[in-house]
Amino acid sequence: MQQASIITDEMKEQLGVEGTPTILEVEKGHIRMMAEALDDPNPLWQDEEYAKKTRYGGIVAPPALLCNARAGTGRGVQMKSPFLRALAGGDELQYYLPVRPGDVITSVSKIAEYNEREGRMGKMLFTIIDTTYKNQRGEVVATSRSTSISY
Amino acid sequence: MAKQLYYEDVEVGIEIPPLVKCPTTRQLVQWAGASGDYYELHYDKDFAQAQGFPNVLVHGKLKFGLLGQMLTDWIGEGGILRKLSCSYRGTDFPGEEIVCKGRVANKYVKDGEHIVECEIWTENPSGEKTTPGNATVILPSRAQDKKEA
Amino acid sequence: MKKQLYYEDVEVGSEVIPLAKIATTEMLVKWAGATGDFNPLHYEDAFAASQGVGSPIVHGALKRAWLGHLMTDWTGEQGILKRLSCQYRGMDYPRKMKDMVTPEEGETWWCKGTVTKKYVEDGQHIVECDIWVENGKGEKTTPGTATVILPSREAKS
Amino acid sequence: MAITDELKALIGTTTEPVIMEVERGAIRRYADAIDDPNPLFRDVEHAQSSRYGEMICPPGFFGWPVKRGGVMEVLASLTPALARAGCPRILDGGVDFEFYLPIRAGDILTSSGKVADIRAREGKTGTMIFTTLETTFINQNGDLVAKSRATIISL
Repeated sequence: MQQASIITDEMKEQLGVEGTPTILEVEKGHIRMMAEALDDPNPLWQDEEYAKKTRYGGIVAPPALLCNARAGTGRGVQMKSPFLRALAGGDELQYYLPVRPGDVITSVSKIAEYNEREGRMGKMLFTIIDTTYKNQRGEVVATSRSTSISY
Repeated sequence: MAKQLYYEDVEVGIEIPPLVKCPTTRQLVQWAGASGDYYELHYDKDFAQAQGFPNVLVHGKLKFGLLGQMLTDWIGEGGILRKLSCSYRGTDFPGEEIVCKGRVANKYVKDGEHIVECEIWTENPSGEKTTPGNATVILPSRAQDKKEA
Repeated sequence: MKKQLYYEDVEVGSEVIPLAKIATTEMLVKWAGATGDFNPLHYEDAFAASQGVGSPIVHGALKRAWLGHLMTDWTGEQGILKRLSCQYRGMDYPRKMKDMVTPEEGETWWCKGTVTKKYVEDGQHIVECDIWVENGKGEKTTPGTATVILPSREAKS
Repeated sequence: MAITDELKALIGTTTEPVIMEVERGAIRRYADAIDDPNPLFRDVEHAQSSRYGEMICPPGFFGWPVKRGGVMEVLASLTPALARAGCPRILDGGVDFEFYLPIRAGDILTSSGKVADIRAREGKTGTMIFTTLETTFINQNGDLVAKSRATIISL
């Protein structure tokens, strides 16, 4: 007998719908927290004097900053799943412009795809989320594709 | 800062200098604060055990960040990270070593950009690739530098 | 915003409007991130056990911050908190999380206070309070005092 | 009983000033952590239309997270001296804040710490040593915005 799909019509209706934009004001303190959490001593993330002399002309954010629960990747979209447990499946970030303190990054996510699979622990739902990150000048600084697995 | 890496310095097959990390529970709590990801799986042992894991897990995105560090260290300030992608295939636990590694898979010039594509991954103490992925970086070229000078 | 509290609204013995708080393991991790206090006593089971407190305990400073919340909510935007003081007398243990949003059943803490003194000095309408954090058993684990300046209806008219 | 000469010598020790930039995101993270929905601590528009003109810090928040230094630095020299005086366990006894001016997002605070006092007292369980650390916070205009006195109990 064919088992019913866990992807409901309601979930299908969400596909491609842009979620509520989330706004991240990029601040030096937050960049520092991120660098400390990574234990990444690169002076480009923290040392203004040093960073001024580089081609960036000042502190920039490490790549991980946008890969962040506060900056998008699924914020503002209604993720529906019949399961309670969730894990991150993967992330893909494309970077176009540096992100600097003082930037105001607006990110908009949408659910691009739902896939269901049979795993070791039973049925699993893969949700693919696409996000676009723009700065205060409307320039796209990055895009991302993230996979969330619920089971 | 390390000396600048140039397009001419890399060949297909060469290895990216590995980055060795050993996240502690403290680091996971720091990451939760920095990333805003407060999922209990990463700091509440009872919660993690109820989900069938022996201990709290290292955040996938923290491993993404560590791979990012390996790359930004390697390409230096003159390099640009264009793409970073990875899948969270295996679990890693605090107190265990995570080695970030990578290898050049392809290099080419396109639209005047000197592009290098890499395979990247994290390895656990058993040598399993828990976070395989790939990255694209743009490196400065010695030839271009000379022309501009 | 809540309505403004005035000097004339309070008497010695008046209650500060109580504020309920639920400490969870999640809240402790957020606090660590927000303050940069990463002492493992507040999130690492084995470390807390080795320090003789059994399991991770609520940060004293987090309870102090709750008392700050108690006072700023009560005095409203026109009130000014001049002094906040508290002592960490008893340990509190956070509730575990049942799932990603719901804490397990258990203790709720109450931040409370009473007015002990009111007077006018140098044209300022000053109110002093005893304040405390009370655990589920009604024990005051974090007693303290606060001094606020409130707007006055008379001064306004 | 009296405190040891080593401890007595530490009274008056000051710390290197620590600079703290107060950022909106840090205020929001703090307000989130204590679960305080007050819009003065979260909502720029609301705060700008209030009498403060900008987001302000909840009481006791001074632009954390700070880098190490300040009180941590004092503790590093105090802890071994307290242990040698026979009181190796350190407890946070409480704090007393005085607030003089509102602290707004964008402020740059300089904090300086000092060991104000060290006293010994006989308790039920033996000698307890009370150390008072005083910290002042001065903003970019040179105004004293707050003062804290923290008590550390060692036994």
